Amino acid sequence: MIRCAGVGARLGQREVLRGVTLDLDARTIAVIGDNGSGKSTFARLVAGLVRPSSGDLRVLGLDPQRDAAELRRRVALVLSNPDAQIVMPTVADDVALSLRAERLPREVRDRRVAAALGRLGLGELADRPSHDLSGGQKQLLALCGAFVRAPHLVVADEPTAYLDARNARLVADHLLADTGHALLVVTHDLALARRCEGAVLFAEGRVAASGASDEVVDAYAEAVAC
Amino acid sequence: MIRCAGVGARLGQREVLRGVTLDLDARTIAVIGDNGSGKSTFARLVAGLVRPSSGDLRVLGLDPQRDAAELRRRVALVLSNPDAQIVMPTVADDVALSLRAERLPREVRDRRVAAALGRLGLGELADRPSHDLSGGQKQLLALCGAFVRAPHLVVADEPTAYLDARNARLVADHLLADTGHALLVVTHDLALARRCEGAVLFAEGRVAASGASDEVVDAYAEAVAC
Amino acid sequence: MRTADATDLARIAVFAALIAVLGLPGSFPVFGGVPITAQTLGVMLAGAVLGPWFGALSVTVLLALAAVGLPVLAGGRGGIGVFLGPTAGYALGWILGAVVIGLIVHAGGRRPVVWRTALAMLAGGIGAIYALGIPVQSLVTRLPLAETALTSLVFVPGDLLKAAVATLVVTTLVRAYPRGFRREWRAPATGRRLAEVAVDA
Amino acid sequence: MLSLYRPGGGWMYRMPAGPKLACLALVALVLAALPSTWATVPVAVGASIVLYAGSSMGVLAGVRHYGCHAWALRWVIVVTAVGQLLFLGAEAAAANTARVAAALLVAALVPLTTPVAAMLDALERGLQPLRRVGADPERIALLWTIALTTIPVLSKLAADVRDAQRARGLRPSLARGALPFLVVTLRHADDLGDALDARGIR
Ligand SMILES: Nc1ncnc2c1ncn2[C@@H]1O[C@H](COP(=O)(O)OP(=O)(O)OP(=O)(O)O)[C@@H](O)[C@H]1O
Ligand SMILES: Nc1ncnc2c1ncn2[C@@H]1O[C@H](COP(=O)(O)OP(=O)(O)OP(=O)(O)O)[C@@H](O)[C@H]1O
Ligand SMILES: O=C(O)CCCC[C@@H]1SC[C@@H]2NC(=O)N[C@@H]21
Ligand SMILES: [Mg+2]
Ligand SMILES: [Mg+2]
Repeated sequence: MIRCAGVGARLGQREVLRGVTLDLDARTIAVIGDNGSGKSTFARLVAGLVRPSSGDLRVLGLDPQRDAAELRRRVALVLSNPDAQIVMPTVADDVALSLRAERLPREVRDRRVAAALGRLGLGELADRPSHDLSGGQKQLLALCGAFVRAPHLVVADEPTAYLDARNARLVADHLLADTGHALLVVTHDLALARRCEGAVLFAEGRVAASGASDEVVDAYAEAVAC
Repeated sequence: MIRCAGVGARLGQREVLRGVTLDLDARTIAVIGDNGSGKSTFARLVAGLVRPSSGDLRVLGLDPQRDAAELRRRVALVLSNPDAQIVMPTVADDVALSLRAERLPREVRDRRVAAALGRLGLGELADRPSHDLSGGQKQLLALCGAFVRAPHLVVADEPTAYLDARNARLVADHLLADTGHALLVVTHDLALARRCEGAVLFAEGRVAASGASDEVVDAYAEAVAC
Repeated sequence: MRTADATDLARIAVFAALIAVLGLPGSFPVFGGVPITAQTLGVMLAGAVLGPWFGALSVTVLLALAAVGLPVLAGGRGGIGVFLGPTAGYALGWILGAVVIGLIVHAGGRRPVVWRTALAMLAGGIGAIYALGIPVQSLVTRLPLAETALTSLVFVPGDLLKAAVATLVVTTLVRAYPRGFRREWRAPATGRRLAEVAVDA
Repeated sequence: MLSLYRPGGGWMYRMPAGPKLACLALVALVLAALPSTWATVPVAVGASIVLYAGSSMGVLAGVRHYGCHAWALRWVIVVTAVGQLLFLGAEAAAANTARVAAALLVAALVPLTTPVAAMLDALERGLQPLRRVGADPERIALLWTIALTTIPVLSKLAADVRDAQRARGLRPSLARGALPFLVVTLRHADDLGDALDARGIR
């Protein structure tokens, strides 16, 4: 799914990722690590928002820079700050915006929007002002804007940071559900990380471990505890 | 420590808290509940940032509105977003800002700033530009800006939301440490809530339960699970 | 004008920063560089959201930062040169513009509606700024007033676009995030308070 | 921190900020007042280059900075020159463009050779008299410190907004980005206000 060979990334003057070599094939993958270790940068790299400064990167077999348009169609990114992602004044309009690029006939579009809203339990909120929602509802709305495009891969950066236990589980369940998409989720919530099949541990811009999530998370939890 | 009798709060036109009656006396208290249940509003009420629309509120025996100046001296607030709490260009300057209102002689002020920085292990960073710090360090700096005023009560609203496991524990340890201050912490992290002595559960703007933290957290965890 | 509390203080400072960020290269993709700048959009938003006086104060804070030499104006410019050059009048006009916009948008304490907001952007965001900008530019460059006014037509398409964006954003904010204005409006003609309408919606 | 200051040494660096500002502003005004004749062109360009070269940052460095600043002003220069050429002819166009540009360039020496902190101090001192009319210079200084520290935060939020749109397959645009950017900005301001208030700053 994601293949990196010696990938590096710079932000400004800083080399934020160095020599990242990975071959990730699990359907659901957690990305964990300390603050500032480069997790978000890796997520943005995979979603094609950051250009590698070196090395070779393939996501779903595509080169994120060369096949940018195709990548956008297949990969959806959900950021941790839901306010930054909400563009339109009402819930349904905002979800519909994700489909704009596809130029669908109105009724097809409306049907897909309604289906996506229904799936995440937002059906009743369709006409509500989007910025009046609670933190959890906004996060669900952002996810909805991602899922409505039927992506092959969902990349989510700390999607549960603001959420109460119920909403966090709701969001995690939807992310992890096997409805035809793969998942790369950046998280500090080690319980969520364990629910993924694979995991990658970053430390100071390098890959410190990768493999089955239980092993990687155990290793990290142990390192943190001592 | 905190006493409410039928306290309500409105934000704009909305009645966000209703009939809150509580008598909290534990030294460390967790505030838990769903997104949008009114936790942050309650924290802001206690810190004197929101005026009750009805009822009677006492914090450390003070009326937060009438004795506002005295309350500011005794109560400190910590938020989850470190960028919103750091204002001055260097670490030491930022901590000193908290003492501005006290108009202390410079050397007294500098001594208190140095002591507070030392306590949180930031002594060596005193002259560093504050925006150069990592996320975890920034949150420690925000704590430092709270502790330097030797508050009687620290109110913290999701202080660990952005932090990795190590930093979250470090921040929680400092908040819970018995160095002469009481703590009211809003959190979605039920493990942190359990580390407090008492807990309050909010639901839709009302108090749904309060008492020993284990019992309240158990009740909430159970409600969430089903 | 009420006296500024801590939140007002924060909002005034944050809007000054917002205007600065709109001048950073790449912050948002907009036409050209200096002196055609997205910063006037920030000025329009400051006046409309903060109101006339806090809006003007916020613009003043930004210009003071520019004056001490911080590169907060479009194209990374700053320093007292800004107030000696041909664009000095426009920069000062931003302050007046914010006042005019705030006064019109919130006229009579009523809630902002599209036509009044659009009028405010045209009168304050364009009219007031040009009213100071063109004479000063003419004075500095020694190009007579009428000709200077003609050359400043190059700004008009961009400014109309920014006025349209500002109108859209402000009227959407009224519906989508009314608490962003931090004020309550007088009951509209229907007799219902806006906030109720917003909650019901 | 973002700044136009370029470290160096020499008389212009050592001059205190207030007097330096006054002197260079005076020079800039004199250049700006030159007549609209051919002779103005060499005088204005020459005087400004000499000031840069002689500001003791080193002749080469001085000329390089001169070039950089002139480039930063290119659009101001172009707009001025085109308008003048259209309406006033070559002589007035050359002279007026030269004297306007030279004044701007000379004024730009202030931020180039003065650290921002020194300028802020000078400004704060300049504000002291306002105390008598009831203004609080410290509060004003705090206002611009907050604005300054907020610029990088907002520019990160603007980047988040852009990323969110690109991730949804939309091309980022001012029209689409302005509302979310405004909302995240307002929420940031709310948090900042709470933090300030709680720290006893009102
Ligand atoms: N735009 C930028 N320019 C320069 N450095 C940056 C930029 N953005 C992030 N960094 C730095 O890059 C490093 C990695 O950042 P990144 O956001 O990827 O970390 P992270 O693992 O997501 O951390 P967190 O858990 O705190 O979200 C950090 O040290 C950060 O300070
Ligand atoms: N300034 C405001 N004006 C009007 N309503 C508001 C305002 N701030 C918050 N609210 C509303 O008040 C309710 C309680 O908000 P509050 O922030 O206290 O919840 P919370 O329990 O802290 O939620 P979370 O866990 O998501 O942080 C929410 O429904 C929210 O939408
Ligand atoms: O940065 C400065 O020195 C001030 C620039 C002023 C530019 C003016 S404001 C009105 C008009 N519209 C633009 O986009 N630019 C000009
Ligand atoms: Mg991150
Ligand atoms: Mg909250």
